[in-house]
Amino acid sequence: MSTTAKNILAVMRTGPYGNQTAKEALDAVLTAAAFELPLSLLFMDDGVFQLLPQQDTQGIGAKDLSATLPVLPMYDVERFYVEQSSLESRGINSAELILPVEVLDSEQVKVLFAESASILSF
Amino acid sequence: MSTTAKNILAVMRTGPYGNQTAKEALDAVLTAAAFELPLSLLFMDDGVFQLLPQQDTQGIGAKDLSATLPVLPMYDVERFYVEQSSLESRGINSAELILPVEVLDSEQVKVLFAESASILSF
Amino acid sequence: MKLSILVYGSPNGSQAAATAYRFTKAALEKGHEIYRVFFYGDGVYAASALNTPPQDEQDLSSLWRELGEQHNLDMVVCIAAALKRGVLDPGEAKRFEKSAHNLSAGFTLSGLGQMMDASQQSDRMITFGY
Amino acid sequence: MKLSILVYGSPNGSQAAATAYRFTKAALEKGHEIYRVFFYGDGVYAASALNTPPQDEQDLSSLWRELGEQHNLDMVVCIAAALKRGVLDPGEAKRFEKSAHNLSAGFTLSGLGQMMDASQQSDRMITFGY
Amino acid sequence: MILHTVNKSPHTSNCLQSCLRTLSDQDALLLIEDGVYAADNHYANQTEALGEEITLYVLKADVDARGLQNRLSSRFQVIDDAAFVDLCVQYPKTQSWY
Amino acid sequence: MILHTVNKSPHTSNCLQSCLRTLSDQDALLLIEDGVYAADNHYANQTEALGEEITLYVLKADVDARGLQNRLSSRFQVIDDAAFVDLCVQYPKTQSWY
Repeated sequence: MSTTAKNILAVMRTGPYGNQTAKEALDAVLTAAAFELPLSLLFMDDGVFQLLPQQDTQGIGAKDLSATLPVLPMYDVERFYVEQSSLESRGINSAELILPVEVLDSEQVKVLFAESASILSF
Repeated sequence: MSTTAKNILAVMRTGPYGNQTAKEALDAVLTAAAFELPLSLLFMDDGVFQLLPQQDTQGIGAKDLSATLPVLPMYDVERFYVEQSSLESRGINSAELILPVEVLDSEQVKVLFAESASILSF
Repeated sequence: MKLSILVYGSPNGSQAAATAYRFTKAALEKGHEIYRVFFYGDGVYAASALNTPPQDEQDLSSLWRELGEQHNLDMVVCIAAALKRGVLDPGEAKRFEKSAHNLSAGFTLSGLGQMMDASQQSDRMITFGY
Repeated sequence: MKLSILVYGSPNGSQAAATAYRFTKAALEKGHEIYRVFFYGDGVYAASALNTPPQDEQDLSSLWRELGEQHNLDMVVCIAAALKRGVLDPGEAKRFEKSAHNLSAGFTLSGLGQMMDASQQSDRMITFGY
Repeated sequence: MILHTVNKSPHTSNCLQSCLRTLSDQDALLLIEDGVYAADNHYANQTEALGEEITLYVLKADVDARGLQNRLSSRFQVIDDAAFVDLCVQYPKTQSWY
Repeated sequence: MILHTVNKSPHTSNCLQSCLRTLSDQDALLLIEDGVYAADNHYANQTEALGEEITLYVLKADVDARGLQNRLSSRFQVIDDAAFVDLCVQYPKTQSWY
């Protein structure tokens, strides 16, 4: 499916544990990776909280998403983008995140949306 | 149950149709009324939108909540409060609402909370 | 002290369903009496016996059922909320000529009067919204 | 044009489930082809055959089933999302030794690959979030 | 060219704010469900400040349900479900903010 | 005396704002679930401005899950589930903002 495949942008906007959205978005992303579809991930709004280190979910009885996210590069998913203003308003430094991300300003985010053939909105 | 009953404050914070919360909150309020429990309603945040006139729900296939709300006074529910800042930030005049409400400033809202024996949070 | 717990969140759509369970467990461990756990709104989905989470994920329905058995909890599911969401006991399944029933053991379908009764009879009532 | 619809909202927890239905119906009336309707997250609850709303409220499950029959729609429910939420077809009910199955006629359980396929094969894909 | 939909009230959610940060010229914005409260003329300062290249729509069924018929900013075009489908065809991609 | 709980992120929801408008002296505020993001020391200006009569708590399990252990404002006391129950007993009423 990958030779003439439409490139997909997955937009991750929710925190990791307030509901199952982040978890189910990641399941969808892993599926796209398994089908070898060209894929980019944009973390914005509370989605950037998915990338904080030191997550320890024992107390809430949920699976640790931050243990799964670093698996993505092994599936050849390598384009991780983070919206700058989402980081800034949350006081997060991109260097501390659990994935190697590229920080995009709002003009670059617009270009990213424009260049994607299909969008998965989470 | 009513003679020594705890008075209940029902806090209505959601718009009427984005989900079933407003509908199910109203069902709970009607039940409290049927049990003749002393009951006050506080509309705040998007809950004040429940009280706008001219609601016509045919197009969305939902029941018109604004047709049920005016029934409450017939069940002897008569204390309807609206938070002033919620009205102001939405540009709503209390005189246009479908129920006769008392507008409370934030100090009065605090007193209302303090004087209630039990709170139903919606 | 006599506590009642209101659960409005869907087990997957909101963390509130899991927090309500943890709170109830902690209250029991502290020796408090749980007067009632009342499931309303999408919270009623926790009472489906058909929920089949993967083995490495929390199974809230089973956890509630076990906690209920251990402590003889009164776990009431709002009947109106449950019917529209497809959580039926054998009686309602028969009445509406549905092909199956799925209310998990330990839960009871009943009316909103049980919520009002809890507000009157409990020393404390706490809501876990979605 | 070939359209696909993604539905994430619970039928009662979010108006999105109803909006998705209206959109699909309008698209069919305009003569478009619906390549697939894919139910994910709490959206899978629309596929329960046990949903029993009051007579004066919209019955989304029945509406989807009828629309599906009329237009031979491919209505796919994510199997992983459905299992954990207790929406089972006869095969899954048997496999997990559950007491009943409740997947409504017209819906099919399948994997997330069907979502990816829809993203590739459809001219347009639109998400109705919760 | 993207069709953006927003389905949450601007008073209770940040959806609209995030959408506005990413809107390009030639994009369109359609408010649906509780998103239509952002088209209320008592609130619409932000959307009214957008350039004219960005077309603004609001879904009729949701406006009517919420009693906003006479409260709408003139910057928004009121469209029915069929026109929603047309927009989805006209714009090659949609992004849903929820 | 009311125990207020907030379970939504202050970045995406107005829950905390509404709660703060109604907090009385002698009330307590407990952040749970996504509400704990409001105790992040990069964000907590508003809660830190509250009078000392209002006690601020944050639920440990949710702080740990989200990796906020070293990012918390010192104004907040971190409590476990058992202490959450104690608060519920100590305060005669709770109001849940969600």
